[in-house]
Amino acid sequence: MQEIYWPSVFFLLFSGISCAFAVGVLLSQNIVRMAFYLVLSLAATSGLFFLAGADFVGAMQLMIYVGGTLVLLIFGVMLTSQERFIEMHTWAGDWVKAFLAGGALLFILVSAAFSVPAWQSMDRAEAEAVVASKTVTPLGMGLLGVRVDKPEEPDAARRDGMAGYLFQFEIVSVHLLVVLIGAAYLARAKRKRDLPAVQSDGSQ
Amino acid sequence: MNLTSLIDSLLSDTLQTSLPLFGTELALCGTIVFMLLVRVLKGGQHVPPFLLAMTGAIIALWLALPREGIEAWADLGRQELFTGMLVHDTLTAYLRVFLLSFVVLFLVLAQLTGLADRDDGQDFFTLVLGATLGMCVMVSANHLLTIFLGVEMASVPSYVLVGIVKGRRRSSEAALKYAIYGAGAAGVMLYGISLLAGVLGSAHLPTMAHELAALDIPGQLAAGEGGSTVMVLALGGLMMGVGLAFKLSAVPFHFWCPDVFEGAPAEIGAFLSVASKAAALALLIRVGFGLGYLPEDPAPSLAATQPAAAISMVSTSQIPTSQVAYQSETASIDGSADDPLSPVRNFFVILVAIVAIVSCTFGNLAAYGQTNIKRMLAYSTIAHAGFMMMAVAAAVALIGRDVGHAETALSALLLYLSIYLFMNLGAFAIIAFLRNAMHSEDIKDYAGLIRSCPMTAVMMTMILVSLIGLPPLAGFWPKLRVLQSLYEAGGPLMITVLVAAGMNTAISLVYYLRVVKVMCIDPPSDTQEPPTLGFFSTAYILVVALPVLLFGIMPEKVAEWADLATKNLF
Amino acid sequence: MQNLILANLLTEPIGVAHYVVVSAFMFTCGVLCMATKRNVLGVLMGVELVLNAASINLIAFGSPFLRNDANSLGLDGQLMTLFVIVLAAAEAAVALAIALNFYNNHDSIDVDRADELLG
Amino acid sequence: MDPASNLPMLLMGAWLVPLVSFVLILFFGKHMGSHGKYAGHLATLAIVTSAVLSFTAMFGVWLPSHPLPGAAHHGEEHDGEHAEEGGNLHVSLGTSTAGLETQFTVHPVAFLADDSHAQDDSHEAPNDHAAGEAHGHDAHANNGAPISHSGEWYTICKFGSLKLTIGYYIDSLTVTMFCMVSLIASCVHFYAIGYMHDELHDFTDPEVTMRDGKKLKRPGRFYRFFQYLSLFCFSMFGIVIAGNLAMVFIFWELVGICSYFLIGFYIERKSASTAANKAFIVNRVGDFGMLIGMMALWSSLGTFNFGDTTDAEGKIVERGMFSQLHTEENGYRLQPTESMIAEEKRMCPAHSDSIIESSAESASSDVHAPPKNTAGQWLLFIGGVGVFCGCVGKSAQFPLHVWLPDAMEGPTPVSALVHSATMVAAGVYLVGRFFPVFTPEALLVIAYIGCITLLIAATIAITATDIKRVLAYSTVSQLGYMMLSLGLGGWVAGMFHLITHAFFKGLLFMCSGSVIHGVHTNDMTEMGGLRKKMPITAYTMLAGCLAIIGAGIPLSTIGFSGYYSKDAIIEQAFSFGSQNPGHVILQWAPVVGAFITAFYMFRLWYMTFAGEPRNQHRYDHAHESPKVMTVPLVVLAVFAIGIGWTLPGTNLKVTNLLEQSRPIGTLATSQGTLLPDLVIPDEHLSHEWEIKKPAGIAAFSTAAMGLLLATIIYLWKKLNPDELKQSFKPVHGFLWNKWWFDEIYGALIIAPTMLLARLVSRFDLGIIDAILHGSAAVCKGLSKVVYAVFDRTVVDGMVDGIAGVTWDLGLGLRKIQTGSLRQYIMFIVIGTVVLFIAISVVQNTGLVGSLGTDLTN
Repeated sequence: MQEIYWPSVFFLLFSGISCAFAVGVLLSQNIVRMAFYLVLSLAATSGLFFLAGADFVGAMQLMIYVGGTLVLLIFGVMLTSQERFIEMHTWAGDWVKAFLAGGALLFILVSAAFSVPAWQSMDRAEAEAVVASKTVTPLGMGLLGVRVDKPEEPDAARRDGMAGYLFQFEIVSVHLLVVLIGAAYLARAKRKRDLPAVQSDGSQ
Repeated sequence: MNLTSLIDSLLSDTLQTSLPLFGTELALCGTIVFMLLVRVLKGGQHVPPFLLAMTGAIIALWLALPREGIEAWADLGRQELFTGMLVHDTLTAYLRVFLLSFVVLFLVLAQLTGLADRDDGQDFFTLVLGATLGMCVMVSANHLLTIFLGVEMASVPSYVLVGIVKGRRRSSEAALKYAIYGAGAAGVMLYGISLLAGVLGSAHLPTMAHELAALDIPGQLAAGEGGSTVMVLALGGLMMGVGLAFKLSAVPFHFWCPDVFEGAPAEIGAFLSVASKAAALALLIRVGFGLGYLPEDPAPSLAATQPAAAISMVSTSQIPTSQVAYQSETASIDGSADDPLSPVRNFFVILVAIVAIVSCTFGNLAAYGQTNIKRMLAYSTIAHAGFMMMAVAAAVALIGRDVGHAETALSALLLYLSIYLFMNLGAFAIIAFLRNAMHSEDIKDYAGLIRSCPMTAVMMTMILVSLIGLPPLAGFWPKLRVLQSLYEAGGPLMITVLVAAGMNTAISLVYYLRVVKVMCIDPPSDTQEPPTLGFFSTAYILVVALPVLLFGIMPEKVAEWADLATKNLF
Repeated sequence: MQNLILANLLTEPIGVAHYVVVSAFMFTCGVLCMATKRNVLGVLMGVELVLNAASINLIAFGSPFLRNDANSLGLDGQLMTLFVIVLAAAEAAVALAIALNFYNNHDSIDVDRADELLG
Repeated sequence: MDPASNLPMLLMGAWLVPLVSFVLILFFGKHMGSHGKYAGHLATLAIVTSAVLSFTAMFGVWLPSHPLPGAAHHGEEHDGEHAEEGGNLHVSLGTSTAGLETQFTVHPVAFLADDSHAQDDSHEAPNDHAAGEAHGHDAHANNGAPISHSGEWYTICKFGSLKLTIGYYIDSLTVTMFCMVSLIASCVHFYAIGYMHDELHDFTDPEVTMRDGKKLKRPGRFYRFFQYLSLFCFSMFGIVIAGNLAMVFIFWELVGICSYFLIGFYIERKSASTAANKAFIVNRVGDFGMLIGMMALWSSLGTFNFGDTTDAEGKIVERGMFSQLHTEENGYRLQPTESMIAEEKRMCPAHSDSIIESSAESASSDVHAPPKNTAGQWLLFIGGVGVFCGCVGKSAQFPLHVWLPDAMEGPTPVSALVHSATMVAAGVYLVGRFFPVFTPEALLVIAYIGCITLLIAATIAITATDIKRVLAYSTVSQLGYMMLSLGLGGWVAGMFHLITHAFFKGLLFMCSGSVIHGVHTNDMTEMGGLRKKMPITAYTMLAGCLAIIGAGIPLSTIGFSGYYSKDAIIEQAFSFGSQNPGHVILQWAPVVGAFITAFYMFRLWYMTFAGEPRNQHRYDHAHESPKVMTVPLVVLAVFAIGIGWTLPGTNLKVTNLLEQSRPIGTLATSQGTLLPDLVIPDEHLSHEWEIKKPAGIAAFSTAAMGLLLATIIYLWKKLNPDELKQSFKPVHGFLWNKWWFDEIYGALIIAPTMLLARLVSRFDLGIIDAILHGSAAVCKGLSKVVYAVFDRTVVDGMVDGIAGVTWDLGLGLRKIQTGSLRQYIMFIVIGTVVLFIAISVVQNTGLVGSLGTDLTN
């Protein structure tokens, strides 16, 4: 018996938690519980990110996803949390159809996961030799458009393809602006006068 | 290469290459921000938002127009912007002009129908411009993340636009369906993108094409091994295709389309059916050619000096056929016989061709029994998207052996899009004006329209006949050219597509003509007041619909632009 | 050649494939969530799971701890994940606003009530 | 001990003892105690004697004189055993290993099997096998004849060259089958003594109402039941020991007759007599095909014998079917004989010279050249498929599976026997025995029939509520598995499944009998919670269920018996699928089947034993069965769990035993002649880790999912089955009515026959008059018709019709757009999956390649 390789154990732990709570989200009928499970699942996912050496992204995951997106969702839950919406029963036939389709999908995806040779595990010695490097600086530079890992790339064709993310970084801010204006517009309480066509339709 | 040189190259790339070619998008961004600022400023409420948005759109359009005349497109070449995130070539340039012309017309329509009143105008125009920005990103995407970003940027504001009439039940239902379906499709697409990037180790399309070529898929397939990696690639490509198919509303990912079109205001229907479709098709082209074609090293100087092979009927080119033959011969010689990317192309072509056939047929058949005109047009949109996808399939099938013919196929597609713009915008504009006048969108309420608004009825008839694709109206030419490209592509699959396309033209006759019959033959109902349209409305309809007739009689101009836009694309 | 997978997982490093399995599982859960939940917010949670699954993939493909071959996605993976997180947040915000709008109009957040548009 | 003389004696004893018992009971049955009470004991004694003799033959003669091959790979981890096997190989092989390796690499068919395999570890599969061969180290990778003892006891008649004899052909398969049949039959006999005790006095049949409204009362028929059972066992043994095809056919019919008697045991019940008739008639349909096949083979081979006939000095005087078709010169490959080619020569003489030449060439020097004589291949194909037709009938394969579920009308011990050890096993056994004669194309037919059967029957079992009917369809489905496996070249896997299935299915039936005995109903909807009332039945049945779903630890060697055999089948399917991408459905059908099997078996168990009682009255009166019934259950449960295991300390296990009798010339990968793309892979290739791993995982995960789904629905009650029934109403109706098979046969065969009969009778009556009157009317009508029909209907109708069809189609398509958002989302998933599967199929079948040339030419 070989010595236990701790990162793998942690992987099992985190992936187990995130998968288990993902199933929890899926199977639970209670919206409040679902939100809670989702928080735990996403948080465990950030653990997976840390394990893969993506510490900054892991932190972002915790902050934006778990902190931000979920607060938003929970906010929504609270806004609509009347007794009758807490639990909604899904018709059994839908479950079965969903599980059949989902099972097929899962099967295809899992077999895909195992079918690329490059995706198999490294040797233990090889894996232990990998040195953790700081990711924040390269990430920050990458967002500014400078890929500091670019000179290290031996393959010239690949080096050309290493793009900086300045464009996305800038354009996404405009996108967020537009999206927030849109969301604010919809969420604004004031009801608008309807278009003429609406009157015929509004009677329904 | 050290850090300093990296930064230097970034600066020069950004300031000297990227930003000048990125003017249109910058203008859009600027307008969005400026509109927000104006609203915040004191007294800004009194500035009509329409003016701001219109000004911004016109500036953007002006920036998109070729400065040195349209012929300059021929030497535009291909340039990567922002270190490879975007690509700028004639396709980008053409589609930008296309999108922004549409947006200008669309803004006028929205103002005329009163969809954007003074209070909500700010939000509405911001959303429209934001979605347009996303579409501009889509047409020039060169990186998987840009693709996803573009799709999101175009979709998310559209979700809100669909539900722009807040108090309406159907509108909110449509928005919900669109948003959820879109989110699901985007999720699947992102997963596919992650798989592709994971297998190929890059997200930059040309690099991915290099990696694909290095994988030697034909060899692997021939040896019967390594098929598993290929299958993962196929899976990734397929899942990414789901996102594209959602944007294109291709069957079987079209479900949102009829519901959304019916629930949303007609103006938004025009926006989704024209601009969104065009951007999605451009993205499809980007993906298909980005991954399925690896341009030979700087060789194409010979081809660059020669006029592209073009189709005699619509094009202005006078090159003798022998020259075409010569060109195709050279192309087939240097377009190496066992191209490592041919399996990628085959996969793409088969997938697109099948989906195109199904979409086209399904759309046309399902349109039969519709009672709501917007819903009927939604199915018509699905069918037309299928037809346009056929052109993409033909182009990708052709690229392997003959660049010139592939460019012709693409030019057919661009022509289709341009003419489709006028047809669909016109149709939806008429629907919107009639809705304001008679408060109904049911086909049966259009009875007797020929008597109450003869001009509108005639224009609508013209548009519908053009949508069928009957000569001498404009809709005929692009269909003809698509069929021609399919024929040139040859092979059993393409011929099947050709037959399906031809049959669909016949099928579609019925439901379009039914509307015409209701308008022109059926007696008006007693309960319905005869509608009257204002001067501006009628004028707008005329402006939008007359090109359908004009381009039908004289298709050369648009066809020429489309040819120019695709010339030397590769 | 090992036949006891569990023992391997404890003593051998995990690879990209394991991450992909986790993400595939989460993806399926998310999609099924979207397809079965009647509560709009539940559907949105499904969307979050799906996007999260893709993030896991991207991180795994770029991680030096899981693969060190030339084909690694490298920093691109992390950078893309960052944008995915941001875009997911934006999408969630809009979808939530639309859901609230739906709620205002229908007095319900049951997606099965969204059945007026059909045919 | 001399196996050549002892084995036939012992097995003949085992075979004839039931006959003696039958004759005794036939004549003296009535007088053996009241209502023939001791007849049961006599029959049981007889069958136990058979069992003792069989086991003596196995452990006393066969195993000591024919050492087993080194542990084969079934269910074993490949790597760990490898070195040991290698060593084993070098020791036990007299010839040089190097020679074998070169032979292996040059052999064309083996080369075709797996390139890398041949080069990298060339001393794996075939040589392991070679090690197992006790004699006949042939010059090729293909195996020679297995150890067998054949001979003739008695010649019934002789018409010219047509000789009908009572002979024997004994190999390890025969001995194993003897042990299996006798053991299960013994258990069934014991059990039947308890189960049939109602028949020991005057019996009131609750299901038969006389004309006067009273229930039928008749004397008990205890002795007669055992009389039939004995005959049944005798016939079954006869099939197994038979040394030639004609003898098989005789006992084949005898089994059919016995089943007729046994199924129709309650002959007064209409359903029982109908079922018996149905079984008999359907079997005749299959037997007709079998006769054709037999004739085709006999006319070209001139013999019915399986094995070679030798004279006193051991010289071959007449060659049997197997060695004629697999000659040593051909490297034991299947090839049509000269006589078959001669047939072709007679048909088209111009064509045949070259054929003779080429075949002579291929026989002498060039083994690489594929045989070109297609007529011979066709003859073989027809012969094989014909014989298989008989097996289709007997083993209840699609489309002749309709009789088996109705055969439930017989008493439960009969069902147990019919469904596990005898009748249905006979068909599979014959396919296995006759395996060397099937061409790859015939095997493909077998595989597809098995595949269809497996899926159809499994789906029907999902909705059945009669406990025995569920098991009956399960049997049909499992037989499909066996046929599929055999058709894919998995000979050992298929026969192994036959053995394991016999044990656990016998167990399951007897358990269901015990339940029925306890609660007096077949209807599962009236059961529930019986676990507390009848624990032994419940837990033995649980063992049976776990065995049938193939419960085990994936990729290990620990599991219930079904785990080994089902996994072996799925591995073979994967191995086949990897080489024949065009037949990918054959690869996945057993996996899907595993899912459904797990679901319906545990549905059955949960509905019967778990949860709350659904019918309190029945529950209160339920009781555990007497010891005479439960002890056989326990015995069978032990076997159901452990029959797949290796006997500790030895390499004795069923697969090794079966490997010993692997049919001649079936080891190496073979390739179709009529369908050149068809490759039947070598069975040993399926134990490669690359195939074993995905197959094992797929088998386990699908079975686990099925189990889970059943648990969710029927144990945890998270999903309401009634809601499901409602949502899937059309599907449920379809399955509930058994795919409308009976109705289809009614409409397609029975109704036309009746109609024809009626027409014929009418023809007699007034045909002449009708002709006269008719022609006048026709003349008058013609003018009208031309106008009305042609102008109105044809011309207008064509136009309207086409438009109408498109219109209707359009309206129909609208229905897809249901407006349900969740369904739209579901379509994303389904669309993705379906498109992916479509693309994979296209890619695998090489369609992409062909299109590619078209696209880029």
